[in-house]
Amino acid sequence: MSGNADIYHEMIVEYSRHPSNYGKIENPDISYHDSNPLCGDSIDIFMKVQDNKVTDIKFQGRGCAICMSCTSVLTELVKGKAIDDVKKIQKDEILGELGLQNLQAVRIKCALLSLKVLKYGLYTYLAGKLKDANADALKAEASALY
Amino acid sequence: MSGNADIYHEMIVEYSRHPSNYGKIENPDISYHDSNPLCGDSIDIFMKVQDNKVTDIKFQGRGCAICMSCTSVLTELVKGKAIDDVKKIQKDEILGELGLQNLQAVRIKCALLSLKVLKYGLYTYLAGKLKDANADALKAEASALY
Amino acid sequence: MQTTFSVEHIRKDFPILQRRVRNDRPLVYLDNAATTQKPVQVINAISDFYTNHNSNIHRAVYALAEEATEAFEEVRDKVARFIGIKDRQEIVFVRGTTEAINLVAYAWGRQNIASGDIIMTTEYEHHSNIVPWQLLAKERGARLEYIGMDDQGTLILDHLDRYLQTGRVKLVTVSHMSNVLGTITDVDTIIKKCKNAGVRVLIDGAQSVPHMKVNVQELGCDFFAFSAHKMLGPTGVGVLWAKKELLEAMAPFHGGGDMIREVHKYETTWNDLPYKFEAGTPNIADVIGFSAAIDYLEKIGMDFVRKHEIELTKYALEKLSSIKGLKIYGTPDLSRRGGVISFNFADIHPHDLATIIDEDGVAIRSGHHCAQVLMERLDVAATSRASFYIYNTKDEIDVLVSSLNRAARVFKL
Amino acid sequence: MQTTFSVEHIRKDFPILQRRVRNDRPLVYLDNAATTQKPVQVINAISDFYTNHNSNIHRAVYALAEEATEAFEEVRDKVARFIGIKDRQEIVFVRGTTEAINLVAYAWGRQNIASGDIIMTTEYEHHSNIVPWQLLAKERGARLEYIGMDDQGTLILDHLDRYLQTGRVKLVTVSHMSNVLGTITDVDTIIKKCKNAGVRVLIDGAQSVPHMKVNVQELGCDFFAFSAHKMLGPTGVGVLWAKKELLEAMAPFHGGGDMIREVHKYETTWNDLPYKFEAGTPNIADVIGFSAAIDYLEKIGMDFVRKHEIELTKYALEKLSSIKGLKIYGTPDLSRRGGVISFNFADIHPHDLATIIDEDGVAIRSGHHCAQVLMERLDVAATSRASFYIYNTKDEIDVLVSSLNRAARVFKL
Ligand SMILES: Cc1ncc(COP(=O)(O)O)c(C=O)c1O
Ligand SMILES: Cc1ncc(COP(=O)(O)O)c(C=O)c1O
Repeated sequence: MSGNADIYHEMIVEYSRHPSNYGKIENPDISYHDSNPLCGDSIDIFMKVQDNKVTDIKFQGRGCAICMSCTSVLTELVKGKAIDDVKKIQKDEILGELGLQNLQAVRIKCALLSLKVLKYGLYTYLAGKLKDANADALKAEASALY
Repeated sequence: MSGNADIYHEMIVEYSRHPSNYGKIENPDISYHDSNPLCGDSIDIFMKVQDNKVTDIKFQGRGCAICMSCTSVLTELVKGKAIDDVKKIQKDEILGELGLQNLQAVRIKCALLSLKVLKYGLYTYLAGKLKDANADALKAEASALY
Repeated sequence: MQTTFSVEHIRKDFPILQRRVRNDRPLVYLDNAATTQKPVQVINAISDFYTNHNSNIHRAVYALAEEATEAFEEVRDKVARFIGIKDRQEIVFVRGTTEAINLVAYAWGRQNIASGDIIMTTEYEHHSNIVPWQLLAKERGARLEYIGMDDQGTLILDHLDRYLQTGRVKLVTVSHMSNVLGTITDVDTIIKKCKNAGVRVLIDGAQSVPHMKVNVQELGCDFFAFSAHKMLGPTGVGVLWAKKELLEAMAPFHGGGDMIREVHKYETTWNDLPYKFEAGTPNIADVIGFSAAIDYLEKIGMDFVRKHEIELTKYALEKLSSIKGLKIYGTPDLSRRGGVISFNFADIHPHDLATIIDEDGVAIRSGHHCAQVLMERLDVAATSRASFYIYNTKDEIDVLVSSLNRAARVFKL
Repeated sequence: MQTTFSVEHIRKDFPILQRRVRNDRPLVYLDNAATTQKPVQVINAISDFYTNHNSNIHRAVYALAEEATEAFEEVRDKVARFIGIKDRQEIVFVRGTTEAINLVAYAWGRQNIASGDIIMTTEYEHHSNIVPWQLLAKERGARLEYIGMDDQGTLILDHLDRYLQTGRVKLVTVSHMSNVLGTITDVDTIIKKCKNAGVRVLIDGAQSVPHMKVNVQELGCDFFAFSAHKMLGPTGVGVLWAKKELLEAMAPFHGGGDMIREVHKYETTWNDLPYKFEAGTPNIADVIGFSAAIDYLEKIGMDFVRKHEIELTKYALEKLSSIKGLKIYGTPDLSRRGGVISFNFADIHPHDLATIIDEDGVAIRSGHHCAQVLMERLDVAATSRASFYIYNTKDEIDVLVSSLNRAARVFKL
């Protein structure tokens, strides 16, 4: 039960007004949607994949500043990365980038919704299109996020 | 919340072992069954009616000493009476006869089950066979007993 | 009788209002539409039951069971009186409004809703009064339709008229007061229209019974539901009222102990009302705690409750309207709204707003308030909501306002 | 760890045990199978919640809501641990055993039981584990059949075998311990037989979890249900456990708040487990009170509980057997019975017996104990039942015995 006084620093406020990679990709290779049943935040992520690399990523949705900034940071991290590296992205990278390590429990879901959507999206792609037997680990990871 | 110390006097114990008018009547003019959902006590009352008089009454069933003695007293009261008089029998007559005026709330149902069965039985007979428009009062009385 | 109670006095009965939260700030609790705080009288009633009288009820003859049964059944009488109902057998204890509505959907709905029938609700309902009917409509091949609302949050009853004319509407189910907009529904008119059309009406009173005098008998609806925890009572208790003839004709809902008359291997008969709908050990202690909550409300009087809330709401609407960029939903007509104010503040997401003002000890709700259909209608993802009760003060509204001003600075508005 | 607790010490935690009843007699509470008394730790946990942390849960971000949500969800972990379950998402909070079983009957049963199917239960079930299946069987055109028992109250598993051979059995639902006879059901064998036959098993643990160590994961059943109020916890809380794959495949039961993911006018998606089955405001305070009950039982240890009850039961069986005309039901094998003794005393009706010994402060249950099918099997209208828990003593059994002797004099036996 830590305080939240320092959460809303400049960067977060900025991202909430001007999120990175906001928008839609036509004919994406991967697209996934999820929402947070508790607050109604909802995120769609779209990705283009070429040569096992995420060549483009965009997102759409409605969410709070925490959700928007974390999604922005996530998409920045993902863009241009090899899928194998994208698979490895952990929540601490995103939270750390934004100084949100001590976020209170009830807001952590806002922060991690997009990571969850990303991991489920990747899982669907790998398990479905590529019949990758190891994809299940991603699904488990995604569902364990919160 | 009165005590019950004096309930189980000789008369009640005696009735519980040797109830009055116990048994069945073949081809009764009135017969009715009910049970107490809380304790499982169950009573069937049978009556023969002639010239608007209850010429015979018998009962069968399982119940506690309170139930058995009250039913015994009730059948004794009813036997030979004109239906109009039977309709008027009130709970206090029965309870008074057995010294049960201060019976605790949860046991009152044991005491009054047979009166309830009697009144419903009469109601069914009067409303059904005789199309007696005033029978509804009996039904209301029966359902108000407890 | 002297009917002016001082809020100062009332506050003393609520120990939690002494709490300090976060950075040692005094708690300013403004989420009363979600659940209210409990006076010491209610807390003590529960403790006293467990300390002195605890027993299962209805079936045993020993002293404790007699005391517990008597205390429990007296609450049924009290509830009936409180909402103006004459027949105690029509009062069914459930967990809350949600269970009450589901009970009706299962036990009445599955018998009475057929393929092609229409169930009507409104755009500002709580999910509890939408989802059970979606489930029922799907099972029975029926349709769930909506009475729309205007931009001030008032229902457009023409929609109802139009659907009633189809002759296919079997049930109209509406909340007495919106938990988001505070709109007090014109249930009199709705019930009159439905009665004329021979259509059953369920009123979700979760937000009305706690905040104003309600006489259910006079309303003339068929079903009525509300929750104890929104009116000073414990969690885990709610009430379904329904007309006796309906309850009698309805199939049972849950099967189990207490709701039966005779159980045999292959056939079973049902207990009298209301027990037919109260299977299993009920939430005995909390029903008894609820009794103390009703006593408390009766002591201060529902007229005082309503008057106090109107005063607070008037004050809050004035103060909030003066904040630049703050948009308030619902009608400004105080005679037609309860003590609930939903708003959005510029482009600050309600979650962020709630988190920021929580730092100042202010507890408001943010999100969809279990009313996503309404959010879609308002075309917002979420709103912030402040909701008042008997212990709230104008000072607390001032704290809210200054905290909102701080949020504006954080978000550089 | 020192595992011997003194009952003297335990009794001090239960304020109600100081009560005097009727003619100023000390309370001798022997109706623990109906509901148990509550230690001060549980009473205080509930008071503390309302005094310091009360808030609705899950959806708000302010301090109180965070505290309440955390406290509530921790209980889920604790319950899972207590019954040996690994996945907290499989723990669904309900009102009690009755609601848990009805939930399965509605949400699983209506999807999985078809015309001609057979559901099997036993002759010694509580009505809660009979009536929901009668209702379901009637709705689906299925049959409810019974595993019989021998005169000592042990199930005749041949009956199960015979029905399993038909290939039509879809569910076997049995109580882990009979609330009348105390019989501990051989659930291991039943579950093994059912697993081999591909048949689902529900265990009614209302009488087992409070009185012995139960590891549900090891049992290998599909559904498991129990009530908090029978294990030192508050009324209004129970637990349904089910295998995740089953819960996931099941339709929701109640519709409403908290159980949804997204609600739209004409379509809705469901929340994750376990919330999909927890519609509406749950009984928050009492779930948190239940936590203190589990702590209490863990502190004294379930082995101590079982050992203490075996000792009391042994003593009581000896004493009661020596009373002329007193007939005891159930097995004399202490390893296969819990601390429940049902009996009849000559021709004294159990209600009369309970009333007479209540004068001496002794609280036992009389009646059908919500087991009328068993009463028919035993060919009695009712029985008397004494049932023990951690705070009962041999002295109390002596009071029971001398009170029974007084009853014999009253009835001139
Ligand atoms: C074996 C058994 N099953 C089910 C129940 C019902 O439990 P509850 O009344 O808490 O729903 C009980 C207790 O009454 C019981 O003993
Ligand atoms: C209008 C309305 N209906 C129904 C409910 C559901 O009540 P509960 O959660 O107590 O079942 C609520 C409160 O959450 C409400 O405000």
